[in-house]
This record gives sequence, C-alpha cells and structure tokens, in this order.
Amino acid sequence: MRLEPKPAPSLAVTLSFPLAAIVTTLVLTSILVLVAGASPLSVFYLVAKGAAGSQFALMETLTRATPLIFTGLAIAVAFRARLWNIGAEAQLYMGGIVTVALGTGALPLPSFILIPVLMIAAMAAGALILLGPAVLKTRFGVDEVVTTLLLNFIVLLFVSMLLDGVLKDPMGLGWPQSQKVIAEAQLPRLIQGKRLHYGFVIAIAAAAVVWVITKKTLLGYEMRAVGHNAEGARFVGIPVNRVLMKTALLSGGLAALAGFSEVSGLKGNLTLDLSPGYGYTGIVVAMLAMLNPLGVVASAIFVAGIFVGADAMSRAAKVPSYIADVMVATSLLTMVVAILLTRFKIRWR
Amino acid sequence: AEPIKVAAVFTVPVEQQWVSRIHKAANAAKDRGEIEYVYSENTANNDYERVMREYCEAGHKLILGEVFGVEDAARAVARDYPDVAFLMGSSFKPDPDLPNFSVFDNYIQDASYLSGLVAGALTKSKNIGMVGGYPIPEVNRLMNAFMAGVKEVAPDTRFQVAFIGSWFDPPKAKETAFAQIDGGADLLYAERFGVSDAAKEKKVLAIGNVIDTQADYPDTVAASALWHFEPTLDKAIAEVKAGTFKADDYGVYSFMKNGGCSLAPLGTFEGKVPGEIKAKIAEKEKAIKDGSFTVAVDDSEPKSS
Amino acid sequence: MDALDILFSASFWVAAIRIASPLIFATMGELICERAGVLNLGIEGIMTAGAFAGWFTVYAGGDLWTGLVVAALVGALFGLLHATLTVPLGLSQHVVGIGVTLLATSLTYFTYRLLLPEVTSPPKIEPFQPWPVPGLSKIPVVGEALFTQTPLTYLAFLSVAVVAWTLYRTPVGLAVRAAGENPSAVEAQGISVTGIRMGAVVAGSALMALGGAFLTTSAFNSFFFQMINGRGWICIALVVFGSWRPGKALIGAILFAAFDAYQVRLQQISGGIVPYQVFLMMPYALSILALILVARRATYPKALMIPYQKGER
Amino acid sequence: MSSTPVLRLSGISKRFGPLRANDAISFELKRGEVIALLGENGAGKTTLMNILFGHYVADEGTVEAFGTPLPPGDPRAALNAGIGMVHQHFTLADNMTVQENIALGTQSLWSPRLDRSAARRRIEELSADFGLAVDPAATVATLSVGERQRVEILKALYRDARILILDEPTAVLTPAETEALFRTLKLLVAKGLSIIFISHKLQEVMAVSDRVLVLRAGKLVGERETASTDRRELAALMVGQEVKPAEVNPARLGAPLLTLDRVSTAPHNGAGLADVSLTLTAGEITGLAGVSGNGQAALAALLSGIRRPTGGRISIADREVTDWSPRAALAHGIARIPEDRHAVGTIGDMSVTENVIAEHYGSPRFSRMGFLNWKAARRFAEKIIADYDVKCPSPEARIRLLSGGNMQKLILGRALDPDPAVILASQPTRGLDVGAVAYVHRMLLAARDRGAAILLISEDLEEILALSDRITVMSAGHLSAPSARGERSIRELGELMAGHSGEHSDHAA
Ligand SMILES: Nc1ncnc2c1ncn2[C@@H]1O[C@H](COP(=O)(O)OP(=O)(O)OP(=O)(O)O)[C@@H](O)[C@H]1O
Ligand SMILES: Nc1ncnc2c1ncn2[C@@H]1O[C@H](COP(=O)(O)OP(=O)(O)OP(=O)(O)O)[C@@H](O)[C@H]1O
Ligand SMILES: [Mg+2]
Ligand SMILES: [Mg+2]
Repeated sequence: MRLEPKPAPSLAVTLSFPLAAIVTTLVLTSILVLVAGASPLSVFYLVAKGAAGSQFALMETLTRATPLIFTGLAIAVAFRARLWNIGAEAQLYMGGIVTVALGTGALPLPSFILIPVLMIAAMAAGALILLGPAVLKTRFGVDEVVTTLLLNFIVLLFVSMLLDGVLKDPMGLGWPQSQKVIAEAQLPRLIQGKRLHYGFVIAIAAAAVVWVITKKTLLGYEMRAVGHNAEGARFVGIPVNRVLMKTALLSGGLAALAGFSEVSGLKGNLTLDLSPGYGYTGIVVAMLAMLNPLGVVASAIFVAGIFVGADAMSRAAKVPSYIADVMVATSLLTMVVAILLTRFKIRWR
Repeated sequence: AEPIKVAAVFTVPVEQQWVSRIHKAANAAKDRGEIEYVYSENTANNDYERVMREYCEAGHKLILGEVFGVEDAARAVARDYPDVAFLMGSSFKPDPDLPNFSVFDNYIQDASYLSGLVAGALTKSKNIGMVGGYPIPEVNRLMNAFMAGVKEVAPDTRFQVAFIGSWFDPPKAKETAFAQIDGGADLLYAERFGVSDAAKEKKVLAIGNVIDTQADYPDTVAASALWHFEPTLDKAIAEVKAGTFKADDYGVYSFMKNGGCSLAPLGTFEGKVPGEIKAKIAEKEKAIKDGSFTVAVDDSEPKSS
Repeated sequence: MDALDILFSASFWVAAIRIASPLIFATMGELICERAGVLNLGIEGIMTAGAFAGWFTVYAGGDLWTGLVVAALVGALFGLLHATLTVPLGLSQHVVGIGVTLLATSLTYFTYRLLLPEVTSPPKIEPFQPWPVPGLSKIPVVGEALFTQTPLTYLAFLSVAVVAWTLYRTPVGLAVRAAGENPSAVEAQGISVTGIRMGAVVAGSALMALGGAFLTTSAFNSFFFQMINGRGWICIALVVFGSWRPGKALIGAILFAAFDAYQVRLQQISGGIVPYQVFLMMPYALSILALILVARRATYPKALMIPYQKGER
Repeated sequence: MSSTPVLRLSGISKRFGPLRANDAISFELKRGEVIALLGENGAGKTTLMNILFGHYVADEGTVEAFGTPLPPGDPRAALNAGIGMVHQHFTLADNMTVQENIALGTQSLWSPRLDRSAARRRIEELSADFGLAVDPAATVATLSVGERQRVEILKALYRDARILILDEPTAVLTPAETEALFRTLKLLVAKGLSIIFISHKLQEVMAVSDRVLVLRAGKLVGERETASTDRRELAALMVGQEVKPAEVNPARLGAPLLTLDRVSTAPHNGAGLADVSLTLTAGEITGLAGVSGNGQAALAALLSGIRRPTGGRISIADREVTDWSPRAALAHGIARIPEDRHAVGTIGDMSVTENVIAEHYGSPRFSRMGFLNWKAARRFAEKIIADYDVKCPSPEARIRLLSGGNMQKLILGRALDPDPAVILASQPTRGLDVGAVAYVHRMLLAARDRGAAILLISEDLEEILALSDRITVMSAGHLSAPSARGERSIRELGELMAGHSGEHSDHAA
C-alpha cells in the first residue's frame, strides 16, 4: 500500500472526506447506542441539537472551545518548530495559579489595567514553566516529550499544595479551592445569563496574532525552518536555540492564557479540576488544524461541539455518558484519516 | 400520584462510596414508585452547570448532586429555574434568597465516633493507619470523630495519616495501607477503597466508612460507620410533593438521631469486641440520640501523631 | 522506623517490586514500539482497556490466565488500530496516540457501565495470590523482595528477558531495531517496514494491556475508573530513562517504584510537616533529574516518530 | 562470455505527477557484463534502478531476471532473484554493527536465534575474497564513507547476488577508495556477476564498463560499446551538446582577505584542526586536497561558523574576529557552499523561495520591523532561477523535489548573490553531471576573477588541479605548505595526502 499525493483537490473532494468522517462517526456511535439498548435513529439529531440546536447549546459549545483554542494554538506553535510540548496542561495551570494569585485582591487596579496585567503575568508563568524543558532540550539533549509530560503531574501536585496552603480559600471550608478573583479581574460575559465570556474573543484574537506571526514574521519563518531541519537552519545562520526558546515562551504563554481565561472568565477561582485535559486535547485540536492557527479555531469548535452534543445526546438517549468521549475520539481518528485522504490517494501496490 | 422527575448529577462514578449512598436511596425511591430517576455520573466540574441546565430544561423537578467545586454556578442555575427544587451536597449554608436550593452533607461523625470506640478496643499495637483521598471537611470530620472515639478508649494511640491525592486509586491506597502496616499499624481506617484489601492480605483489622463492606471482608472489617441518605432524600421528596420545598440545611438528616447514620452491626466481630465496649457503645449511642452527648464536628486536617 | 531503616526492610522492597510490576510490562510494551520507530501515546488507554478486559473476564467466570489472554488480545486490537493509522497511513503519532487513549478509555468506561449498570460498590474477583518461590524466597531481603510475589510479577520479569532476547538475539528483533534506526535499511533488505512496525506496535500494546491487567488481577481485585492514573505516561518516561534498553528500563521501573514506595513510607514518619504533595511529586521530579543525567549518553532510535513511506523522496 | 541476458527491462515508464522520470526504457544485461548508466542529474537513473529493485512500481513495463518476470514493487523478490543494490544514499542503520546490518533479513524472521558466528565467518570470508576489509563488530556510525560502501557491497554479496547495481558509488569516495572499489568489481565480474554502474565521472565509466547506456530526460538516448566510444561523445550524448571545460584566466592577486593563525578545533566528522595557519587571498582559488576525515570537515565547519576555534585566531580583512557563528561568518562576507546539500545546505520541506533567502532573511532586503517581505523574497528567487538556469516547477515548490544539480545551482546563487569577499566551496560538484560541473566551475572562476578569495575543498584531484591557483594538502589535521598551480605532480600530492611527508607549513609547536 502506498500513498500518492493528489494534484490540488477540488472543493467537493476537500469537503466530502471530512463529511464522510462525520457520517462514519455517527454510524459507529449509533451502533453503540443500539448496543446500549436505545434507539440509534435520532443520534444525529440529538448530537446536533445538543451542540448547536439552541442559543444555549451553541454558547456552551463555544465556551468549551475557548480553552481549546488557546491550548491548540500553544501546541500548533510548538509543533511547528518540532518542540514537542505535551505539557500544555501544566502551562494552563500555571496561568490559573498566577491569575488567582494576583487577581484576588493583591493588585487593586481597575479592570482595564488589571486584566491585561493578569494576562501578561499568566503568560509569563506558562512561558517559564515550558522554558525549563526547552533549556534541558537545547543544553542537555533531554527529550522534551517526557519532561513536559512529567511536569504536568508535578504542576498539578503543586496546585494541590497551593490550594491546601497559601492559595486556600479561607471561606472554602477546607475544600482545595482558591478564593474567587475580584470583580475587576473577571472577564465579562458576552451575553447576560450565558456562560460564554470575553475569553472567547481573546482566543480568536490570539489565533489571528499567531497566524500573523507564523505567516508574516521572521520568527514564524525561523520556527518553520527549525522545525523542518534544525541542522540546516543552524547552518544558514538561524539561531536555533534562541528560536526554540522564543517558541517555548510563546507556546507556554498561549497555553497559560487558557488557564487565565477559565479562571477569569468562567470559574472565578482555581480548583484541581480547572481543566479536564484541555492540554492534551489541544494536541488533537492543533493537529486536526494541521497546525494552522486559524484552523485551530475551527477544529476547537468542532471538538467542543462533538463533546457537548454527544454528552447531551447521552442524556436524551439515556445511554452512559461516556459515549461523549467515545464520539470525540472516533471523530478525531476518522477526521485525521479524512484529511489525509483529501491530499493523498491510497494505491494498493 | 405522578412520580416526581428526579435527576442526579455526580462528579464521580456511582460506585464511589459517598455517591453510592445517594444513588442507592434514589433507586429505592424509584423502586417504590415515588420518583422517576435519571443520573449523570463522572461529570467534570466544567460540565456541571451545563448538565444541570439540561436536566432543568428537560422538566425534572428535583435535582440532586454535589456542588463542592461549583457552588456559585449551581446557585445561578437555581436562580434561573425557580420552579425546580435543588438538593445539593455542599459545605455552605442555604440562602433564604434562593428558596429552591437546599444543601446536605455527610454529617456522620456520630457513627464514626462509635466506630472509633471499637477500634480503640481492638488495636493492640496502639497504632492506627488512616488513608484518605484529600483532606477536605467531609473526610477530616469523620477522621477526627473516629480519632476522638479511639482516644476515648485508648488515649495513647498513635495515628498514621496519609492522603493519596486521588479519590480513585485503590492500588495506591492499598500500597499506602501496606506502608502503614509496615509502620506498625494493626488496624486501618478504610476511608478509601483498597485499604481493607491491604488489611485482609496482611491479616490486620479495618474500620469501614460510609458503606458496610464486612460481607466482603468478614475477618477484617470490624465495624463500619454507615451513612443513610434515605432520611435526607425522603424528606426532600415529601417537601416537593407537598409543594413546600424551601431553602434548608438537610445536614441534620445525616445525624444519628435522625437515622442518617449508624454503626453497622458488628456481625462477625460480635464475639471479638469486649462486652464493656459494647456497653459503652450502646450508652453513647443512646446519649447521642437523646441529645445528651454531641460528637464535635471538627473539619481541620488530621495529622499523624 | 526512620528514613534509612525503611530502605533495608524487606517489606519495602516487596512493595517496590509489586508497584514496579505493571510498569515493567507497559514499559517493555512501549519500548518495543519505540524501538520500531513508533511513539505509542495510546499506552494510558490501552492499559485501561487491558485492566478492564482482564478483570471482567475473570469476573464473568473465566480463570485468571484466561483473563490475561483476553487483556492481551484487547490490547493488541487497540495496538492494531494505532498501527494501522500511524504506520501505513503515516498519521501523526501524537494525535493517533492521544486519540487511541481517549477511545480506549471511554469505550472501556462505556462498556463497564453497560455490563454493570447497577452496582453501588465495585464487584470483586479472587486475584492472583503471592506464590513464594520455594527456596529462593527464603533468602533474606532480596529473596523476599523478589520471590514472594504473585506469578504475574514473575511474568513481568520474564517479559524483560524475552524482550531483551528478542531484540538482540533474534532476526525479528534485529529487524525491529533497524526499523527504528533506518527504515530504508530494512526495506532494502527485503523486509516490509510496515509489517515490522505494525507487528511491534501490536505486540507492544498487548504487553501494555498486561500491565493494566496486573492492576486489576494482581495488585487489586476490582476495576475502577481512572485506575491507571498516569502510570502509562510514566512508562514513556521510563523508556527514555532506560535509553531504549530493556535492562536499563527495568532498573528505571524498579527505581521509580522504589521512590513511590519510599514516599508513602516517608509520609508516615514526617508527621504531616511536609505537605503530602511534596512526597507525591518526588518520583516525577527525580525522574526528570535522572533523565538529565542519562540524556547525554542516550542514543535514541533515529527514526522514532518519523513515518516511513516506501518510495518517498 | 555467455550471451544469455541475466536481466531484461522492457518498456519501463514512470511518471511523478506531470514529470516523466522514465519513458519506455528497455535494455538487457548479460552475464559477467558491466554496464555503465550515464545521464545528467535528474535524467532518471536512480528511478530506473529503484524500479528494477522494487522500491518503486513502474507505471508500465516489466523486469525479468534470469528469464522470470519480477513482481513489481517487491524488493524481497528482487533480492531473492539475486539482485543486489548499493543505493545512492546508503541504507545502513548507523547505530548498529556492520554484521547486524549485513545479516538483517537474511535469516527467516521467525527463527528463534540469530546465527551470529556463522554470519561473522561468512562476512570475513567475503571480505577476504573480494578485498572488502571491514570489521564486522564495528558500529556503522564510526565507519568512513568508503567502509560504509564496502558494507553495502558485502550486503549484496552475502545474499549471493548475481547482479549488482551501484548507484553513483564513487561520488563520495577518495581516489584510493575508488581504485579499491574497481579492483573489487573486477573480482566480482571474474566470478560471473553482472554489474550496473552509475556514475557522472566519464573516466571511471571508460575504465570499468563494457557497455554504456545514456539516459536523457527519462529516455534511453544512446547505447555504446565502451571500447568504441570516448569521453567527448558520451558527454555530448548526455547533455545533448558538447560540454566545454571551464576556461581558466591568469589570476590577479589582491589583498589577503581571511587569515587563520595557528587555529585548532575539536574533531568534527574526522580529525580536528591542529595549529593550522592559512591565508586566503583575493582573486585566488586555494585548493585543499586530502583524504576525507583528515580535518577538511573541521575546516569547513570552522569557516562556515558552525564551529568555534579552540585555539588560534581568525582575522578577516586584517581584523581579528572575536564572535564567531554562522551569522558572523555571513556578516563578514563569507559565502558558504556546504558539503551536504540535503542535510545542511537546504531545508528540504521548505520552498525554493524560503530557501534562497535563508542566509539573509533578516536583512532589510527581505524584512521590515520583524516582518518578512514575501514579494522581495519571491523576486529574488525568480532572479536566481533565471540567472542560474534552475529547472524547477515554481519558486513555491519544495526544494526537496529538485534534482541535485538544480539544488546546487540554487545554493550557489544564494551564496554568490551579493558578491562575497570569501567563498568556501566544500565538494561543490559532488554528484553533479558533467554539464552542471562545468557550470559550477565557471561560476567559481568568475567569482575569483571578480576578486573573491576562494577555498575549494574537494576529494576530486582533477577538480583541484583544474581550478586551484594554489594547492595545499590536509592530513591528520595539519596543512602542507602550499604549492603553486602545476608545481606538484599528482603523485607528489598523493603522497602528501597519504601523510608520507613531514612537510607541514605549521609553526613548530
Ligand atoms: N503532520 C505533522 N506532524 C508533525 N509536525 C508537522 C506536521 N506537519 C507539519 N509539521 C511541522 O510544522 C511545521 C510547519 O509545517 P508546514 O511546512 O506545513 O508549514 P506551512 O506550509 O506554513 O503550513 P500551512 O500549510 O498551514 O500553511 C514544520 O516544522 C513541520 O515540521
Ligand atoms: N519520489 C519522487 N517524487 C517526485 N519526483 C521524483 C521522485 N523521485 C524522483 N523524482 C524526480 O524524477 C526525476 C528523476 O530522478 P532520479 O533520481 O531518477 O535522477 P537521477 O538520474 O538519479 O539523478 P542524479 O544524477 O542527480 O542522481 C527527477 O526530476 C526527480 O526530481
Ligand atoms: Mg540518482
Ligand atoms: Mg546525484
């Protein structure tokens, strides 16, 4: 079996394969629903309704997409330079830590100053925690897949420690949770009474900025060169280690914004379950988008929509709610195959 | 009458001890035909509010759950659905401005205290191991009451306290228990799944918590402090039915005097617990029920001694 | 007991070896995959599926060994999925790995809930019992630590020997290593890179599943959600720590487990002065430290994470 | 010599997208025969051999070995039929031993044990029989290029190959190694093997082959008995016109532009530099001859800026440089043509445009305030493509898809663009066809005539002799005293290269 590149696929082809992926996912999910003893016929309808069938559903989908856009961008930036950052989860929590450390009254500033300050501080924290693995990679040749992965555990335990200690909410009755951030530190909701908040807007803006960086700037060029051939990049005078450092800072900072936005926009405080694996899902989001920053927005909304829709479907169809994750996983795997098939033809022999 | 539509939103699987008691009570009410019952388990706090809203939209009249990490969001939902009754596990107090939102918690310190009396009598090495998930009030409270019970009988007992940083890692809990046995413990307070298994393997004793596991460990689990959610739930169902549901603290329905907790029958250990202790248990139980003795509610983190 | 006594007690080493056992299986599994050039991030999910499949087989009436076989088969099946997507199709090993983890985990939970809808306490099975090796188990400390374990632990050690023998002493092992170093060398010698890599991922995934099954049929006796709790990710670190060599990875697994067993015991004697999280962090932090020390000397498989397409320019 | 064909290709065609890499090619190979396959870069030689060996599947046509057709796309079938191939880019696993590389795939995959002692014996036998000395226990990464090639040939012989395909085997060999290879080939032919030999070096083709096939743009355009043709005819067949060697004007020396004063470096792909002093003068080509691994790579790395000296001084235009990096080297006007155009010279998956601006992307020419000026970049790419006659689909094409010669032209264009003061040319014509070689030579001579100081590092003595105004020989990290054009004979140079003379220009340590 071999793959052959297709000459510039037509729009119909480009669209038909992802569509087929979604249909395949629905069919597979329907089978599971059938096995669970419920009617599979309405699965599609229920998923669509749950993901975007009402203003509420749509807002929920976008709310969930928000942190995924940030972590997806973080991964896209890093992977472009072949910096295998599996630690967006840790960076996200660092963002959360800083947001509550400074946002619970330590800085009595008006909102329009405080929020940018919090964002910058959060980014700095996330950047710093990824800088460690980046330095270890460039100076000592330590594999960053492993160090960033291990840091996820360490940072989560660190959060747990802070929530038992200095960041513990004195009014929290002993629960491992922080105080709420002050009103000035909160991102307003986009629509009154809905959960969607300005973090989403910031995420879109971040995607645009990252797009400009990767496509238009010297740094974007350098990152790509380093990603494709570090030795060659070094030869032509690109400061490879410095580029990796900058990439790490940008990537860690973006992931940290996810933590900032979840705390400041959605939860109000920091808990141990701030993220149900957004850092890992970010990898999926970024790769579905083929590392394109604007694509990240679309793929984050897609992944969030599948989850929210399938979760609602599980309740409506009365099947175990774990089917939502099954569906996310299936759609992810079928989708990457579909993307491949839009660009390559499979030749047997 | 029409059964009441009840929905529960749990942040952990229904096997988890704490939630299993709520689930059991709800299933019992369902079997009695009083309610229709659906639930979502293992719901992340991130999704909690959405799931609540979906249930409200779907026409459920009573929502059960545990909102320890999502207090504000849950109350916001309650505000948006004034016709739905909410009975939520929470460490906070009810708010009269939010008349449809009541709270409960597992105040079973009474039973834990009694189980401590048993433990104090049975430990020979005067060294007790305790393995917890996280040091939160719901856990600390029971551990402290248990320790108070032990000290009542055996004041010079040492305690080894460990938290494994997870609600769900029985192998880890088991390893931790092994370590405590290595450290001299001959009796374990089994706050987590896994601890009794270690006790069984190493032939030491265990005290159960929230649920009764003696059937699985007949030679190991000497006593258990049981939580009964039925009084709490039945009260709420009655209020909803009567249309009189209001903001209230249902915590008291977990108290022994209200039948919310009990010391499990000693069962296989009936003959092994000294008579004087049994008498003491009976005496304390009576005092608790008639209000002449109250077990202190102490939510601070227990430490090894 | 003080901090040093612990290290010389047999029960501590018994615990260390027991904690290491599932890690050993899964680490060997990951090592095979990576040696063939495929990073298998599906490990966490495959371990979950293996844990459930093995346990449920026994719960449904099968014997313990049948449970292991079923676990391995289920692992192999997810491995096949991973391999199909990453090897002939050459899809990103990161995405597929995370996708397989998510799929295996959620499918397992879904299946668990379907098969056991109304349980209020986790059902139990009769797990593997410790089986002291006659004679050897009587050796003080070392004998006790190594030879008073369950048969599954012995199997874990055996798996290291088998993996090491296969990689270094058999033609197929040679092909696996070469596929991870330079796939075109394999193709040029008339061996299908696709076949070798897929085979390695499938076999490795079966081993990972055994690691999962160890938790439910030996270390414990029932299945829980989130049971693997990051152990799979640890194994990925252990492979790197072991410089992709079975023997070194074994030592890594035992060291890691020893740290883990040690921190549990230290927690008991520290009297709660040090936050318990610090102890829990210890194994991870020390792993990073260890990686820094070994990194310079490690020679990783050159073609790791690089998909191979026949006839690609 | 028997006349039964051992191999027959009939009507082989292969397209890559719109490109016809092979177009209806047919020929036969006889027992004990050596066929040379000639053609420009990109003519389709490697493609044809890859089809024959089963790496690629032909769109049309069949391959027959010893009278039986080979299934397409199956290297194992080709191996079993007795075909062995030494690829243009070696297919060895670097971190494994010679023996492991050779034994790979020779035993049934499922046999329970590698038969290591038997393998070792057989390798030693073959080494002895065919003059292919190499230590079976050595790790491939530690071997020289010549040794690796011997391993590749051993791989084929170990499997009893009857037909051996060698794709540009001499491109990376030293003259001595090349001679050794030819001796081995003679032994093989004597044992009845048939050989297909690809090379761009016409004198080699004349020396070893019985018959010559010439490919041009995917078509078989000529077939000659070696005995009845000559280099000029073959060159003309290949290129479609006559190739004139570059003309050399007398040198007009200028000021010294770059001086190394007792510079030492750490080892780099072979020996490091030991107390090397060297001056590059404007308007002059300094040729550096030597057996590879003697420090040429270290010198190239040093001048490229990717390695820093561990001792001694570098001065450029009489000023000592303190900070040394690729960027510094570029800033000081050093143009670099690297030895390995795939690994470091280009970034294969980036476009032609992105590659040609790589050395100057940050200059005001291509950027403003941190943003790239893609328009200017593209204009520059188009200019180089036009000026250097680069064959490529578009400036947006991935550079990986270009043939070696075209890639080299782009690198040349990039390096020579703003008239550099100093040019470092490492193996600038390795693997290039005669036409491309002449082109590169002309460009280098033109740069010298404009006043650039050029250091030419090459293992091809003919090239050194043809271009250099001054020749120096490197051996074990030391430089010989330079000699002027024509001053030393090939033999004398050869002796210096072998390290037979204590004559070093270095100051006594
Ligand atoms: N599938 C992949 N897996 C891993 N890394 C990848 C993958 N695709 C691209 N990359 C990395 O991402 C970086 C940029 O990729 P690419 O060459 O596609 O950039 P681009 O052409 O600018 O992208 P786009 O198509 O979005 O414009 C490179 O460093 C490359 O190594
Ligand atoms: N896999 C491929 N995909 C696309 N184009 C290819 C591929 N392989 C070869 N080509 C193209 O086919 C043509 C013939 O290439 P080939 O490698 O056979 O040339 P060659 O005669 O061996 O050249 P050289 O002397 O440089 O080795 C070239 O234009 C090359 O770019
Ligand atoms: Mg070629
Ligand atoms: Mg070539």
